[in-house]
Amino acid sequence: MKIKMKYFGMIAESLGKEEETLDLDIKMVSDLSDYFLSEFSRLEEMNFQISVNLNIVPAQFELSENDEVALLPAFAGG
Amino acid sequence: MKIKMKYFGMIAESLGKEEETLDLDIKMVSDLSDYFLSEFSRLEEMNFQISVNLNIVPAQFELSENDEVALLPAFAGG
Amino acid sequence: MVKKKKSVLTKGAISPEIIAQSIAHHSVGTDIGAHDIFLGQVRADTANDKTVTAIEYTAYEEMAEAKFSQIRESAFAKFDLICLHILHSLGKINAGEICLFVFTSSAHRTDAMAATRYIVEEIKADVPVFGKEIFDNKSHQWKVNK
Amino acid sequence: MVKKKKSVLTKGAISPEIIAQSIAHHSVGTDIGAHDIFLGQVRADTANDKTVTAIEYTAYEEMAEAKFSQIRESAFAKFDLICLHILHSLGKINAGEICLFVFTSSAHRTDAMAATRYIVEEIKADVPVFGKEIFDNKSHQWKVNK
Repeated sequence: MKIKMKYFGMIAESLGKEEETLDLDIKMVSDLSDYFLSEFSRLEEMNFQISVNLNIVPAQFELSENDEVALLPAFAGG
Repeated sequence: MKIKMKYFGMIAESLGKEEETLDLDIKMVSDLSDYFLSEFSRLEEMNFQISVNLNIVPAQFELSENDEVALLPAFAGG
Repeated sequence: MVKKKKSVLTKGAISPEIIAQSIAHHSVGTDIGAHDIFLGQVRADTANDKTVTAIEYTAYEEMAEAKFSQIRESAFAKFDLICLHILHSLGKINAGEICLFVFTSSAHRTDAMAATRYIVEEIKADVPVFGKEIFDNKSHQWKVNK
Repeated sequence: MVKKKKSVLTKGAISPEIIAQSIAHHSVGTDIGAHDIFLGQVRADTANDKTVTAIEYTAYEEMAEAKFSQIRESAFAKFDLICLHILHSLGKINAGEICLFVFTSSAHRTDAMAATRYIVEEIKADVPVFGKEIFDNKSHQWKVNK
């Protein structure tokens, strides 16, 4: 399924990109986490949350075609 | 004993003066309260505190010659 | 050591420009991470068909300044503050104008925020400032802090 | 009903003049008795002989604005507020400059003060803003809220 990925902060810096469209054979947010952790091992050292269509979601969240998914490192606003 | 009196806010307004020097045969702050309550009955309706030389004092406080004593109505700062 | 004498009581309303200048002066304080500002503004309260148009503030000035100094010292003792400024108006302050300015600065947010709150409560409770609420029909009543 | 779209994220530092203007605009709000303002300022923190000269802020802008809207609605639901304004900087903000402006107004002091505190904590915890601390030797590290 096609997913629009967005990367921010230290994750964007580490991956060397801010967005891309991925086509992955996955179902849950946990599958996506596993994919990234295996592809980009440096992610393991970073605390990150995942948002789907602007909301933080748990690992059990089910993804849909064309979801906008972001990998969000620690917040630093304020 | 001579006491420098100061009056503020609604008390000054009610007494029609802001300061005066009194010469009274008294010893304690409670004596001074009694004097004012008998002389100016309207004071009874007003909550007031008494300060001696810039500090709020209890009724048992002993007065000294030339003390600066103020009758302070409710505060309204801020 | 000469201690700089700061006067808190100030004649007339506190202007937004004074507040802006005060904030701007702190840009050199690069150990500051947080400012917290409380502003008291005169409300046009209505009671019995009369509306407050202004409050005329008076104070037992010498005692008030002494109390402000005590509050200041106690705030520095209780909270990890870098800067603290307080201004309180005297005289006639119109509805919509600002009569109290409390400005705290600290490295981290919790100190400034807790200090401002503490200082405002202390001022309301302990400082001999008196307020005459002036109504639109020229009558008045004396304000009492709650 | 058309809901006015307010943008919280703003390019560059927040100037004392903007803050003064914002305060001045509220003098017409004669039901307001209290304003509380929190300002976040970039600190020149030192770590390992390096000093922060600026923080470069980025955000997941669409999500951040949505979160700011939620915080805003929740603050109005929780506290008796008359006005609420929030600005957060994006881009490079130098040490000593202001990057966050939270401005609450209410009839009585406790609402404005409690609301500001609530809003600041919510922003720190929930809004996807990222900060790159830039050191005087041109190196950098990513800031993490505590």
